[in-house]
Amino acid sequence: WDEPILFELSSPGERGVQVPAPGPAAAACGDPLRDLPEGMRRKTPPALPEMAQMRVLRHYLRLSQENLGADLNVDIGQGTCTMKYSPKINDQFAASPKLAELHPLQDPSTVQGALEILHETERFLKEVSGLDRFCLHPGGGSQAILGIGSVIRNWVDAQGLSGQKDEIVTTIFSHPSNPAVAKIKGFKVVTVYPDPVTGRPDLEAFKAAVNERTAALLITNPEDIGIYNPHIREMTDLVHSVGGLCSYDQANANGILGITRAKEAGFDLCFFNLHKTFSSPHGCGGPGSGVFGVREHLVPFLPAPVVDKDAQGRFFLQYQGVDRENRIKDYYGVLPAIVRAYAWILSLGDEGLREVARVSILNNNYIFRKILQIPGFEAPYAKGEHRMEQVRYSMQDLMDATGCGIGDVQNRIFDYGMHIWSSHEPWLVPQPFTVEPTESYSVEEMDEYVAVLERIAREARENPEILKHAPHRSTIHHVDHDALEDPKRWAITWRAYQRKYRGYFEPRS
Amino acid sequence: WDEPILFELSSPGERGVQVPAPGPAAAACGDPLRDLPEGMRRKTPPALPEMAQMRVLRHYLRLSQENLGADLNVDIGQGTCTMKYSPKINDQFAASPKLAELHPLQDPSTVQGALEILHETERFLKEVSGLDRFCLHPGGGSQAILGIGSVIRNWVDAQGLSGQKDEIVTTIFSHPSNPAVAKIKGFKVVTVYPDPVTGRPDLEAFKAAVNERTAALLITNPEDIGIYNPHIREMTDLVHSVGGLCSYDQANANGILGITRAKEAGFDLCFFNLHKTFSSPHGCGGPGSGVFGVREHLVPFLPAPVVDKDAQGRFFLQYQGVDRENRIKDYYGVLPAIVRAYAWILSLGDEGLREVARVSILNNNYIFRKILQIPGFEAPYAKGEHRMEQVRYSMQDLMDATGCGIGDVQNRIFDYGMHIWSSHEPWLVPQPFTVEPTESYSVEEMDEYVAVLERIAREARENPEILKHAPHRSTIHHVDHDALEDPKRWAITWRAYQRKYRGYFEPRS
Amino acid sequence: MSETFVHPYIPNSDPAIQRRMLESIGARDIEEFYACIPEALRFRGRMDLPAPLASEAALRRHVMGVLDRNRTCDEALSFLGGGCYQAQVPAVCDEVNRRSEFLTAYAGEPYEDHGRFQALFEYESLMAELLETEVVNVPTYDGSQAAATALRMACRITGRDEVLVSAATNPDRLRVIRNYLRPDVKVTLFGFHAATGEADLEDLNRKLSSSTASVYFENPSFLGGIGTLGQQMADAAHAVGGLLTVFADPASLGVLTPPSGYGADLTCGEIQPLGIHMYYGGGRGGFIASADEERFVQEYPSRLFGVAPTEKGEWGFGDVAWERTSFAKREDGKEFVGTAAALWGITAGVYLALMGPKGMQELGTGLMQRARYLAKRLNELPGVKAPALTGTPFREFPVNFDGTGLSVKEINRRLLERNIYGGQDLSEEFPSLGQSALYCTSELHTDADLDRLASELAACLKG
Amino acid sequence: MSETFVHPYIPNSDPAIQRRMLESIGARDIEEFYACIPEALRFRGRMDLPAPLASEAALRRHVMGVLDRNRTCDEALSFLGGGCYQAQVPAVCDEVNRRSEFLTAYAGEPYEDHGRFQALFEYESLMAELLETEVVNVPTYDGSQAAATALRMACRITGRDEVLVSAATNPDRLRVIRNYLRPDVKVTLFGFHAATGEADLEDLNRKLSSSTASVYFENPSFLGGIGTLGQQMADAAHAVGGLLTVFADPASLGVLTPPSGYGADLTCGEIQPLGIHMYYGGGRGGFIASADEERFVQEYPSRLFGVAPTEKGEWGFGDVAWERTSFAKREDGKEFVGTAAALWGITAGVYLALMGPKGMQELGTGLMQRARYLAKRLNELPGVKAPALTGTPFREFPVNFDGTGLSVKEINRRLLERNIYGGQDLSEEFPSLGQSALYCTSELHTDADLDRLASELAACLKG
Repeated sequence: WDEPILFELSSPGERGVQVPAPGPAAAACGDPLRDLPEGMRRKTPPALPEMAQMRVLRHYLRLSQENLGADLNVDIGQGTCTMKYSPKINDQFAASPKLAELHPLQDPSTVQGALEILHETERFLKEVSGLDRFCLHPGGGSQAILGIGSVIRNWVDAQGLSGQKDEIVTTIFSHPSNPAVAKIKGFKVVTVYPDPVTGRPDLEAFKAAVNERTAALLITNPEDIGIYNPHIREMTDLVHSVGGLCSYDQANANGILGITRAKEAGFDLCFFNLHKTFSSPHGCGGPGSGVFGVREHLVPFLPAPVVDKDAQGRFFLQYQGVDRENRIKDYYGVLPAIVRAYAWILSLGDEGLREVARVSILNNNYIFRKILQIPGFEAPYAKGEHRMEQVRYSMQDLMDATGCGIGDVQNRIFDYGMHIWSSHEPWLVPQPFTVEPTESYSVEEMDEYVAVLERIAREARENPEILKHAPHRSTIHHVDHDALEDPKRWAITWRAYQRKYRGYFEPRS
Repeated sequence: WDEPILFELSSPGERGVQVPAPGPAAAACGDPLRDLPEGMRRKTPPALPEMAQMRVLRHYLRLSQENLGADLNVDIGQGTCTMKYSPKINDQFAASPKLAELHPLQDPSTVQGALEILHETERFLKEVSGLDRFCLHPGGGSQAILGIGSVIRNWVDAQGLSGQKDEIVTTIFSHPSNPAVAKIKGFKVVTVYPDPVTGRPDLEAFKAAVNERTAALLITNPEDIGIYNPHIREMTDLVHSVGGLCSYDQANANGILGITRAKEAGFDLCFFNLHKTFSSPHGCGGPGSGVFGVREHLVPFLPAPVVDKDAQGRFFLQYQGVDRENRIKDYYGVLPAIVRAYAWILSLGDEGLREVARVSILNNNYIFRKILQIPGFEAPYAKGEHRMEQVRYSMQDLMDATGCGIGDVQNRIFDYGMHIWSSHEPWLVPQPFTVEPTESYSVEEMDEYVAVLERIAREARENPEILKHAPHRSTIHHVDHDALEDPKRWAITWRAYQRKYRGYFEPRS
Repeated sequence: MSETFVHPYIPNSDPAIQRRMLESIGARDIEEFYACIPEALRFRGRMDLPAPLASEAALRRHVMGVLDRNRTCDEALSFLGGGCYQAQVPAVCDEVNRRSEFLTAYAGEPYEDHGRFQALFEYESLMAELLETEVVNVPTYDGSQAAATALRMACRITGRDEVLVSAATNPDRLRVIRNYLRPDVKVTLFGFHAATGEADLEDLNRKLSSSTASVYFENPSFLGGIGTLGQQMADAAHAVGGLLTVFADPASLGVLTPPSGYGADLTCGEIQPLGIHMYYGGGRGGFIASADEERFVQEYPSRLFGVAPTEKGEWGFGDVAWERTSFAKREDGKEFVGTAAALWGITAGVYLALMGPKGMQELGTGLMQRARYLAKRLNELPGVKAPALTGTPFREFPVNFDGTGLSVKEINRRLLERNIYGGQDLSEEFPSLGQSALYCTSELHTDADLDRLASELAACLKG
Repeated sequence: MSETFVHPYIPNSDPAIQRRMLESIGARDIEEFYACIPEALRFRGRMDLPAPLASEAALRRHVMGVLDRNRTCDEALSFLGGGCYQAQVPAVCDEVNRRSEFLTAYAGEPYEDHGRFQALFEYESLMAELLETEVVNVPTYDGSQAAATALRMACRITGRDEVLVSAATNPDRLRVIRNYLRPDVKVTLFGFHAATGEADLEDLNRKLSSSTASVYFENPSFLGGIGTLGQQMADAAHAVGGLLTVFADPASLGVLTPPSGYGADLTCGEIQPLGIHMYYGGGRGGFIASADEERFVQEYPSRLFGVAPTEKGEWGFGDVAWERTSFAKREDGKEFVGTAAALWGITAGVYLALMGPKGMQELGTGLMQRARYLAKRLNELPGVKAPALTGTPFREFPVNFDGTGLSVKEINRRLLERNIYGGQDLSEEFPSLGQSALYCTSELHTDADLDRLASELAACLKG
């Protein structure tokens, strides 16, 4: 499709939907705007487009087709964030008016179903992690880290240690939101780099980083390079020994469900992404759900409310024993994501969750061997070892040999209806990419993905120009990214575009 | 997408869905197949593919994208069958479990909502047509014609006229199912052709066709060429004068809703396609709904049951006063289509339905002028007159000038994301196509469609080879249609393909 | 429309737009376009329709309010069957058939609607594996239409004009068949044994003749029993030069021999159980299947999508033997073809792809086990005989209540008070069975559901 | 998993497939991959989870059963608001956000996810017209997060560390703001007039200083009134070198002047009313908007999608000023960014495209009319004061029940018995208002609904 921008489709006079009009009695109250001071009455109507319903629908349906969702392609090149299959039955639950049409302030007697889902999901998560209580409010993994950061902040303050404990230790292969949140919550960030051979956090550097100033450790394991760190318990013990807290980033816990838990590894806090490990879809970047848990001693710092059950088996919102002031989000959590995770766990049970972990590891080690056979691709660190649920690869060799790196492969792979992502910055691994097949993909699908990578690597050697001018079969051609970095040229809205340009990017001045 | 055939995706061991297992008590009844004679126990399991759920989903989502539904393109070249906008809110009604999970034999007290919808829809249709009673059972327009044919057959027989009244008169521009059904019901078909100047049925030929043998007239007006026949009342009067019945094919009544009705034109029967005139979508060729109505004197011949309301306002299935033996379909009608039509009529009311008719005519006359300006395209018959809701055009001139006809334009237009159809056979209008914009399209959309036609016509003159080798941007290239006509080569199922071929169409023998 | 009301479904309902269009056409007003309609034919009244619910929100509230007056099988416990079955509908089936692209596609060519052609070819192919045949049509309206058309096909193939139909046929389907075959084909019934529900072969043999185009029976029969005499009936029909047409429940074919395996020339049936919601009987689609022989293929009225090579080696698709259809030949085509039930065909294909061979086997086995268990439980009740016939039920069976002194009607009324939908009353259509009802199990039934029926029924019988 | 159970979600749960894969890898068993985990860290117990509902049909029955324990606002008559609104959700919004392609897309490049980029650019653009600003972000988690981030942006822009926040702010939002700004930004409240609900300018002026990064208020305020002092507050803030941040209800902006029109530098708010279901408070998204000035743009933590030219003249899209984000710079980026609420942004875009300028005008007018009518009806009841404040309500307003001798809690209990959800109890968070409740109208309310509340409430007050 060569679909115009919505505003170009406006045809004055058309309408997309009729607003339910007030009844005659209400309308007879007259024009309520008259009573407002002049300055508060909008003078010109908003310049929204005017379009009939079918045209609006067609526009968005066409745009929808111009996406490669996980439902449409073998979407295993999303770095650590490969989305697993989000079962369609769970979408039906999420779409149910029985969930959608609930107001958050309804009397608890009228929302027992919603409360049961929150309560049971929390119970399941406690089993998976071994921790004691969860907060289901956050709208994504980063907000879960914010929740954790707030708990740590408030805990430090409550101990009267705000002056002393002002550092947070993390690793370079932990998600960027860990250090970013630490900074918002007023901590200094100390980042530990990996041992160049094993890929695990450098133990000596870690020991040097931890001291009495350490408020907390925020760490992932296995990290986003897919290597499990067996010294994790020593690390959490060390942090505890200096009076700090330990938080486990389990956004992606795919490979270890039912295999190893936050509790046994000595963590005080952890979080999971329900959109990711527990199958809720990604929705172009949310709504997601990040849920974080704590051990007993931190429960008083957890955001209120949580859901409890009374002696009669009735569920209710509990504000006691948790922290009403530690609010990070409106209301009680992203129900459409939570109900999907709830249903997904129910469909699998203990044995099923373990099988998820086992197959995700099996799949990853299968594709790991295949990708390593592609000339120009390698996997730094921990040579000869199996991997956990993902692997960070490098195509630096390909870059050296052909001049084509991950950026070029990214542009080209869409021509094969696939996607690959370059991994989080900084590029400690040069020309990186991360593949994580999860448990959702079959052998044939993994083979298909590898075949495409192989073919592109061959193209890079034989005809690098194909990559340099890719994509060839997308809706659009190469985008001028410089325009997006220049304040004079960028246009974040159609309104700004119209001020800056006329026609097709003809500057007005 | 270059999507394989489903069977090629089978991976033994995978499963798409788990069947709900019988409870332990039921399972304890043992293997019920043991008691069957050997011959009735299936020996080898059906060779269905084995696929995980996500792969099945992805396969069908990809196939879905390889279609141009009315939601996706300016779909006004479907001949007389342009689908209007099917509002998405109505899809939500059709998807409601409150409608979907009803068994047809439930007690009437438990299906009052469904019965109300059937009853009210019938009431609306009576208003639109002026006739006295409707049957909502048929699953499409052709089955509605079958219903009408059955009423006519049974009426003739009931009059004791089976030997005498054995002819049905129709016109060549009426839908092919009219004569086809007439034949099934044991009548001889007499087809009237149009006057070459006016395009209306030749009145003299019509008079010659009608006589004492005439059981019924089956006719459309305006016919599929978009010209209204003002002599229709004389024609129905003539048929009545020889003791025959008159049936009005109103599958497409778009241009005349609230403007002119079957009753005033003297018809005894008529039918509407709810998927078409009343907005239900086409679903790749059904499920649709054809509803047919009769005047009082034919009610005893109408299929049972109809829906009536008792003195207490309760709806019930009425088997009295209609014909229980004249069954043409299981149960009571295609509810998902009927509820959409019901909701659509409710959203418009009397004034709205008239506006539908008015705008469909306005739109058609607008695009009519535009298309006539394209060199090589013309509209036979009734020169200088306005048209009703559609026009049958001819591109014979283009064919003569360039060698490219409707078949070539059909293959090419997809490259512009549009569709055009060559009209029903026989091609009385040479190199025909029929455009019907309905009320659903805006000026801009019609202009867009005309611009594409114009461009293709220009291509035909400047570079006919582009058309001859089209499509260029479809999923697939030119299909060898001969293979579909040869019993030795055709393959209607994968099973037949595998017997006849190996690999890619390599004959096995 | 009034100046102030522009309808979201009608872009050009804005008066200013209309004025511009009329100018472009050179017409005075819209009324001018209707000048061709004689005044006597103009309808100048108002259609007596409710005031429009112009806003979508008001429409939603009204229609949902109407739908709320239904109490669905999900909200009760239902044992109704008799040709329409409460069955699992995998969410992927809904997802696919609600896709805008499939929902609103129609008559595109094999290029722009490649997906529709492929999906329907795959449907045909999946059914073919279940049926062990090589030809399956694009769905017709419903199973009854499929049965009636299969019998007309048999008449054309054999050049004969009588069909012999089992008396254990679904009564409404029998009406469709009789009606569709009228006036030129004679429908003659042959009986079944009152004790077993199996066909009466003697009666059949008496009626077979050189006029017999086809013998027709349903397997399982309307009364739920699995017929075991298929091969004998095929042999008998073939012996007089006729065909055998069998109406089969596709849900049974994971475990039962398909009709082609015991001599059926034509198989037909209803695809509703394959992932299609009941819709108060409005979710239906029919299939017809046969061997890949030209004399059969040329007699199908339906569209048949076949696979064909393309210039560049892709899988291409198109209509096989188009010239047989009424689209091509009007009254000289085979019967007629039109919009029928294609989307349900695609849905049934999705269903079979999800189920696979194991799923269909488990489905069939599980239904038979439930039927057996339910019959056992009901038979324990005083005065109740279940099953009322000795044949092997597939998923449903008649239950006889003569010994209870109560009518089926009264029993069902009492069950309804307990939010249970009792079996279909057979007393009118099959008086020889006395006060009997057809009880049907579903793969959705748990042990608890079946036990609940037994205990509630026991309570009902007490009064 | 057991040999017989292959899960539909896990293709490779079949043991035979697993054996082949292990062979290909050269591993003995899957356990071998876990050898790196010390035994002390291995969890060898069982997670105490319910037995799996392996079949989709069983899962559906269970979950739908749980959901049936909810009684929704559709099934009752609700007057709850306070930041989450029961509103029309056009079906096209649902259709678009349930499309597989949007639902499951994620982090594709501007080429393969062109549609996602364009849809979000259009969302930004539509909001920009409503807000009369030139920059709008890709949605953040919710309005409260947007407010908190806007205030942190104001601090960075001004280099200051105190914000003055209206006391008529949503109390839970105020908690989010305080929490998010802790420890480095000081939050100071300024008051409102008890009679009118308008800001206390004197108090504000007293608190303004050279530390003031921003003044913040909500318009309409949490108590429902339309603030008319925006320009004065902007002038006051600007006079000390601070900014004005306003939290606005987008549903009001078809009729009310957008904050940028009375001097707001930053506008923020919640998009839930724009076509997003309430989801028990789980359907949320926040917006932040400003002028297109680099000092503002560089302080957004969110993604900002911009339009850019391509080699061949199409509309291309991409991230504007990527280097400011935590994705690019970790702790040196601006705050943090992650998966938030993009799909709701697309949905709100669809909503605004459907509504157009006229729809937004009618929406705002209709809500104000209903609020006015409801207040009039309730004020007629003995002992009831409605509205309890003299300002102009937009869609909600406090109702005071002090004169009835009943607590809001008791009144709401009685209304609930009549299947009415009474207004939010304000007595705890706003004790100065006595026994008051915040009553909210909706465009779904008809006259009959509003009259029904009045008459039922009258009955409740009688006892």
